[in-house]
Amino acid sequence: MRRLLLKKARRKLITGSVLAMVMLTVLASPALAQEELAPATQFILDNLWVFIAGVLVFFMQAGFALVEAGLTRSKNVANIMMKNLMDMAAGVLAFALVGFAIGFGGNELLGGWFGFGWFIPGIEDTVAEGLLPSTFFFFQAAFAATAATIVSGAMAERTKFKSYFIYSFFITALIYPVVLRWTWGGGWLAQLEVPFSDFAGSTIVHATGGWAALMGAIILGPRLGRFTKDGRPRAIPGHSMPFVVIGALILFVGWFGFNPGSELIADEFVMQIATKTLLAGCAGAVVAMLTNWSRAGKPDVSMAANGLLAGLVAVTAPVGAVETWAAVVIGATGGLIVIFSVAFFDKLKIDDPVGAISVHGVAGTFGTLSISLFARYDDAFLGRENAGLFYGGGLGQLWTQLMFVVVHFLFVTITAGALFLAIKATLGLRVSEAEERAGLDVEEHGSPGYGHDPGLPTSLSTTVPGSGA
Amino acid sequence: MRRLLLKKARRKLITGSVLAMVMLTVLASPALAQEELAPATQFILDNLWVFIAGVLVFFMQAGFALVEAGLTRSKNVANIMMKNLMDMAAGVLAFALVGFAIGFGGNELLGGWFGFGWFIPGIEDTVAEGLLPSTFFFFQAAFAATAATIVSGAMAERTKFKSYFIYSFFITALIYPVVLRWTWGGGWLAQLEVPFSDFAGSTIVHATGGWAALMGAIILGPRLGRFTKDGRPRAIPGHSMPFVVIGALILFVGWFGFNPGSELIADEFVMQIATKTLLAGCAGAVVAMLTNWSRAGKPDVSMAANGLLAGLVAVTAPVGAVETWAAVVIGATGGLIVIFSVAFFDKLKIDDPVGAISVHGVAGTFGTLSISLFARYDDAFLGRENAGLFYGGGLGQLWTQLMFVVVHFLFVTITAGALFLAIKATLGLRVSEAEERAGLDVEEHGSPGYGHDPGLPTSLSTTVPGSGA
Amino acid sequence: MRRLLLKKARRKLITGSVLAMVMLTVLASPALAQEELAPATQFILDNLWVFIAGVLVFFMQAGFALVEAGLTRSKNVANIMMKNLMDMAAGVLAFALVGFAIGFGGNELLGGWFGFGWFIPGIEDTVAEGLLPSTFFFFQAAFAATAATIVSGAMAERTKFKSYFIYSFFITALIYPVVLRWTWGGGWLAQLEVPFSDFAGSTIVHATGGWAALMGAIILGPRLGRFTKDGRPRAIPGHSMPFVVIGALILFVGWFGFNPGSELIADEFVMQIATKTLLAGCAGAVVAMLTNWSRAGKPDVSMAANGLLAGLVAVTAPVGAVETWAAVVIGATGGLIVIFSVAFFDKLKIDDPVGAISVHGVAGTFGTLSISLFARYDDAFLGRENAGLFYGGGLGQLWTQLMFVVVHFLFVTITAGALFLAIKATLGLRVSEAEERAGLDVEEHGSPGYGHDPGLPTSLSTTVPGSGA
Amino acid sequence: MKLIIAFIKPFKLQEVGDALKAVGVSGMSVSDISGFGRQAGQKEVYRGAEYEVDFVPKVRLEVLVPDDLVSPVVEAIEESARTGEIGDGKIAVVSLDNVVRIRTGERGADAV
Amino acid sequence: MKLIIAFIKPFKLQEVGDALKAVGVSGMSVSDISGFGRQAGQKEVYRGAEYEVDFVPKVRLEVLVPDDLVSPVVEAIEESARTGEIGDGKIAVVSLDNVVRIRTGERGADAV
Amino acid sequence: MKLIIAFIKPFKLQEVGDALKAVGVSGMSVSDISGFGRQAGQKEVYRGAEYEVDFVPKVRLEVLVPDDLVSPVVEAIEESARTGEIGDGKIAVVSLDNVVRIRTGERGADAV
Ligand SMILES: Nc1ncnc2c1ncn2[C@@H]1O[C@H](COP(=O)(O)OP(=O)(O)O)[C@@H](O)[C@H]1O
Ligand SMILES: Nc1ncnc2c1ncn2[C@@H]1O[C@H](COP(=O)(O)OP(=O)(O)O)[C@@H](O)[C@H]1O
Ligand SMILES: Nc1ncnc2c1ncn2[C@@H]1O[C@H](COP(=O)(O)OP(=O)(O)O)[C@@H](O)[C@H]1O
Repeated sequence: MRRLLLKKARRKLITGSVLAMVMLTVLASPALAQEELAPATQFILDNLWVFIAGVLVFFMQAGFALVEAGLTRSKNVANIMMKNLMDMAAGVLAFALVGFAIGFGGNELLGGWFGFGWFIPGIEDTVAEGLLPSTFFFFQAAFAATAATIVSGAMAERTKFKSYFIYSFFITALIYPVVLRWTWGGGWLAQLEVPFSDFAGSTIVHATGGWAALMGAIILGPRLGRFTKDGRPRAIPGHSMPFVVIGALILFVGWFGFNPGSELIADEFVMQIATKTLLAGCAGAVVAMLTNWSRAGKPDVSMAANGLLAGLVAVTAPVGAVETWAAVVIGATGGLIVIFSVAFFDKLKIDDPVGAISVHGVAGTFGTLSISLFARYDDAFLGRENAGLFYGGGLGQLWTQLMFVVVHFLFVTITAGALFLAIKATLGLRVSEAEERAGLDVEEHGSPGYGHDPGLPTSLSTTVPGSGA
Repeated sequence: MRRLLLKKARRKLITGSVLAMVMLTVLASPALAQEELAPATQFILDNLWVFIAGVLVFFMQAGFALVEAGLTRSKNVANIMMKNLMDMAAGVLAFALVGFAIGFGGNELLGGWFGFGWFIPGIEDTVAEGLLPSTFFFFQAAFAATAATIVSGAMAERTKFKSYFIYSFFITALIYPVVLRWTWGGGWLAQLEVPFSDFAGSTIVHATGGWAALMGAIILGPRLGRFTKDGRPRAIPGHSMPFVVIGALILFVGWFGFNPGSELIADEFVMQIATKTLLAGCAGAVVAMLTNWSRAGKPDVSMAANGLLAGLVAVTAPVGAVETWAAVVIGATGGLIVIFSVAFFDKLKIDDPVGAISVHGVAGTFGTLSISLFARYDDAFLGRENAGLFYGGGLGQLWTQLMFVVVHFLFVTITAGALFLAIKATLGLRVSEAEERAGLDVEEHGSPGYGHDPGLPTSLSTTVPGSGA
Repeated sequence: MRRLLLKKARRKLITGSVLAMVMLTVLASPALAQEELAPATQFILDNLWVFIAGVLVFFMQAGFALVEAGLTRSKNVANIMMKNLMDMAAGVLAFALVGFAIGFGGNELLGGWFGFGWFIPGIEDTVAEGLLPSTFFFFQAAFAATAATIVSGAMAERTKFKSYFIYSFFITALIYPVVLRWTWGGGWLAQLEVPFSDFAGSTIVHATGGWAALMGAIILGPRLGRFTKDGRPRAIPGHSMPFVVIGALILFVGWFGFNPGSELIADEFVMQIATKTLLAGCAGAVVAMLTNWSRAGKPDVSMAANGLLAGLVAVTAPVGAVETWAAVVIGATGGLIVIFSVAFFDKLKIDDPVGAISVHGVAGTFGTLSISLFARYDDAFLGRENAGLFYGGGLGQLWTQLMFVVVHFLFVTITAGALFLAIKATLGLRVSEAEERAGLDVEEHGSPGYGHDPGLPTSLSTTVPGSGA
Repeated sequence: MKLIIAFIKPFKLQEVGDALKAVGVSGMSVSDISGFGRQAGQKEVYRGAEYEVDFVPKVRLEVLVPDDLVSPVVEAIEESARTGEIGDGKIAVVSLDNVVRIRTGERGADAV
Repeated sequence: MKLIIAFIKPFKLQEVGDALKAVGVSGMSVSDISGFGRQAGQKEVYRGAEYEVDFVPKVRLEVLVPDDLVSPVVEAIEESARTGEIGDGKIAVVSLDNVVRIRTGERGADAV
Repeated sequence: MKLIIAFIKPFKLQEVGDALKAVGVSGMSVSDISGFGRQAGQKEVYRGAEYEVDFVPKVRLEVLVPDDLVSPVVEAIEESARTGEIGDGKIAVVSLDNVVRIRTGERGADAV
């Protein structure tokens, strides 16, 4: 909201100056009569940058797919890959069809608490103040796909593909868009006396995925054998740590579109946001590794990767408002939190194979709250400098941020919970025991994710790593 | 051709205005005497954007390698990786040596139907109207490498490495460049009364690879055991669905360089092209998955990935000319086509392990034709608005597009076919039965793609997924 | 140094022109009173480009991880992944804490031979001539992480994680930064009568990693079984060629940030640097493959990948100064060198599982020297045109480059050697024989990199590639 | 001394293991095999084409037992491995000339 | 009742399987092994260095047969698995005390 | 003719192989198995949770020998495979009715 106003303002300056330039250049060369037709380079640069950032965010889909595949068993590897592929494909279409219009479209319902629209408003426009509809949709679609795909990890190895496919349509068509309208869409949370702040979506994107994942994991129940009869957690190691680490590194790279791109223009703050994102992620990885090391006696690879991601998620909201040193602190705290959060959900017997709830839900919520402590700059949401408690900003921002995360938690858990229960009551949400034991690849998709020549015993039909010729 | 003119035009405005600006700024500060040395920011932005797009297209090499490796057997995994690596390396050198000059160089032969030149013309220039030679070469080289690498998948698991290596040199040195000269090079297809349109290369790039792949697959014949004695197709499942899906996602990301980069300048259309590309790909994936699901009873992972790619290939030609809704329709149709096309080539006993012929040849040709129905905007090839049948553009464009794809099909199948037959007659094209059975990794490259400690039995020499310590 | 001066110069022009433009535009529209607040688009473009280049360089971390994992055994796959992840995370923090300030900070010690500072100087600034501190730090941090991560490959499969973790902190905190201060930091090597040239860091980055890797490999000694009792080398094949090739392709893509980004502004040379980088890499791959083919009888996949990287490393220093044809020659020579270098270190019984010493140390040093032969343009380090021997530049540059690489070799081997010996004397550097035999994944990190269900025998607990349901 | 070899359904392994412990046999050696028999391999579908997998994954058990434990062990395996459906597998009993425990050099019954 | 164990070349498996069917044996259990013997492992080359693979991949067959089928089965395997080149492998025949079909509890010949 | 089956620790394989050569046996067939026995599986930790691996990876040897070589071979394996620590494994000796070398059709002792 403010952000849009702000952009409008800057635009006017730019376009103004262009006009001025033209006036003068006209004199200089008659050939320039229609110079005003050529859009200002800064306008193109803004749009191009946000688009490139969107591409980086879409690349995160590969990162999620790898992390989730690596942390689950090989008999379900094709299924988890398929879920990541299709929740993006279906999610983007759903978001284009109605989601985007609900989130950012004009026609308001229930006094701005809800909206409605059809397809992407103004998608054919080639002139705009600020971002083109196509640029803005592209970037937002990438975010929507991210929110949707977070859930697949927590529900891995036991969810019916058909049911998951339907879920992913609804979350991007309805649930996530309503969150958008309330926030980045300029809705009530943006219109508060002390407006909310969530620069790049710790809560709006990540916690939406994280809390939906929480409901999914609860309603599904744990995987067979995940907890012993006497209730002790029993590890089910993931089948590929290289997938986990490469996936995490891809997500890390994608985050340099996710956060800096959320500046929504190409200006001098983009690079600072990137640096804060970088340092927060690295701090998260180091702290998570050391914490887990001291607790479990050995440095766990997948927890270090979770720590990197938790640091990145935590800094996603405050990155525009805090100083660089604070970003390090926030990222480190994210890395610390994720270790205890994973242990906590284990205790509750909520089976989240990849740690999605802890990384995206818990660390994301923490990051959103951290603004009320560390905010120093105006990130164009806060509307003021020094809003953080540590900078004398008082408690006002803390109340707003608290209300924001609580309302968001309730809205997402209730709607996503209802959605999963509805699917469970109709199509069913979980595969049969036999299917879960055999693996979802063969049962749900027809053939194993690591295929073999059907005419021969396994070992003869493929060169498994190490079996030679 | 037109595109070049167009760019020239825009350039003049820019440079003009810069000069004007300089004139004035000179007064303002004597230090600015040689301001005209500093090139216009828009000029840099245009070049930088096209270069970055080229980087994204080069990244597609990793995507192709993964998709092809995933859809073939592990005993040939190192071989398919090597082919993907070397067809790029050799292809780029071949394209630099003669290909680029043939496609875009000045000296014409046979009245513009052919051209010739040596190395990259003007590669050392640092001043240009529009794109620098280095920028344009970089981008075009990425496209040439794409056309070349498409073929390796269809010829996988049975082609001699040496023979493939030689093929890849010739297609990028001669065959593809001639197609370029006729089209983007401004040749006869661009000079027709009703000129052809192929914005980013559904036919020029993808179908060139696709049809060469068709000839390769036919001349090689199917893999041992691919068809039973009584001629029924027998599936040879690929060894890694995660490779397939991650590869497809990488290609998807690369396409945001492939299509929007083909605008060849940084302007307000880039982002619209990206959005149409996005929606077409997603529609292709969803439709392919649903079609295959309804036909085979289960949603196949690799067919969904093929659908994503088919949607992207289909929209590559029309993306500059059609409206957003039409891009969705075209992408969806691409996804539909690929399912039936794969089944069709199975029936013909043409063994294409990865579906390259269907994805790049068939869907690419469809996409090129779709322009004659859906074209609404001038994509700088059409030279007019509303060229599409549905917009009252008449049949003119349909005839041109038909002639274009037919001539292209004949040229590529004949030249590529001749090339493969020549190699077959001299070096031989296919490995021995024994080698095919043992796998190409050990026989062609000396050691298995999934290596093991030679002193120990397999199982003891490596921790295969799951074998613990 | 010169580079900075140069940039300053260009900047003045730009900012000057902006001011001028403002003066005029003010008259044209009162709304533009604070137009000077809006930074010049070129300034943003420079920073944005260098930041994007930095993102590409960070992506190289995934490439290194894959190449190193692929060339080692699966029982150590989680360990090598973890090392790559953590040397980046710890390295970036160490570089932020002191490294960057040592390399580029103001306060000099020992007459400029050393410097010191705390955290990132000026990181909160949003106005700058040339690059913002945040932009410059982000880009430099990506380079520091690269230098650090090169070492993990050569020390793979036998190094204690804790010891490696500590090493990676010190190299990015102290060793690499001192090299920076002497060179890009404007230190004594930049102030020589005939100043050094290393455009993008063949020596500064790659050889630093390569020579540190050399000391690590020597001090560790070879892996168990790498050499027979009678001293003949015994191959220990890597467990995944697909990892190797995909990793190499990711590095290849990242190099288009590494070299062109080192221009440190967005200008017309960026695209030429990219083209030279492309051709050098491709030439390296082709020549390495053919050389190895003729020597060993078969084209080795991992040597072809090494060749690609050697070509890229070799051209990294001269890319700004040489003509395009020379880049091809230099890349090809790099590919040739790597084959013989790998054989050479085998003879010396220095066990480098991935060829890091040859690719980064040897090819990097060659590339740095090649400048003195082929330099034609002023790359802003040379300070003159035609500095190369072949262009009549005389021997001056050769002496400087020789001194540069010799001093660098001595400094890195001595300091890195001391560091490794200190760690060896205290914590120990190498794991126990039993641990090395069992694999580092379980012993160092607690569970296998390719996990399995603990309750069942391997084969039943996971679908290994090919084992079906 | 006998060697009892059994081919069973993989997911029955844990039950069989428990049953063996119950009759006092703590040790066994397990490997996985591809079984061919009356039970047909399952139909799979890949890229739209159906195909038959000729073999069925099974687990192979080897249990060294003293003579007196043969029938209890055979019965224990029989009961714990039975599902009643085709594909349950086979048990074979082989006589041994001797058994050695490598660690101690014990021979015969003590070796198990 | 006998247990026939054979070590053969992997690519011969299908032929052997057909040959067994031909003599009326429908079932078998197959696993893959590493064979050491007269046949030398192949030379491979990696990163420019040649090396010898000590073992040769082989397939291990186990076939449970009633006594009367022993010689036909042995001959069937012999003929179908023979290439005449070194490395064709071995066949061993073991006497069994008993065989059980788990599903039905059948004993002896009926169990196969 | 006897078949000697041994379950040993994987890293002892090479030593055992050398010991066998020393007593004149050139051939063997090796597979890897999961061993259950007195030796407990190791503790591993994943994502902060400890867990026990029930089995221990072992190697299974099969050696076909003429009767006169039985005791030398058994002793050779015993000595070369022994570490003295729990988990060293077992050796079993099985009588064979017959052995065939597929390549030549040789029977009995000549076949080995
Ligand atoms: N003649 C045989 N020799 C060796 N193993 C056999 C034999 N027959 C069956 N088996 C093993 O027993 C398993 C089950 O046999 P099958 O005939 O499918 O069912 P059932 O034992 O219930 O009749 C097979 O998969 C195979 O592993
Ligand atoms: N003494 C033995 N004990 C067990 N298996 C053996 C023995 N000798 C050979 N084999 C098995 O038979 C296979 C072929 O034996 P080999 O000596 O190479 O050829 P051939 O049987 O034609 O003489 C070996 O790879 C191994 O699996
Ligand atoms: N009763 C048995 N039947 C079959 N194999 C056994 C038996 N007991 C032990 N083994 C094998 O021998 C290995 C070592 O046995 P274990 O009891 O652990 O040590 P030890 O043999 O030193 O007493 C086991 O891992 C298993 O493979």
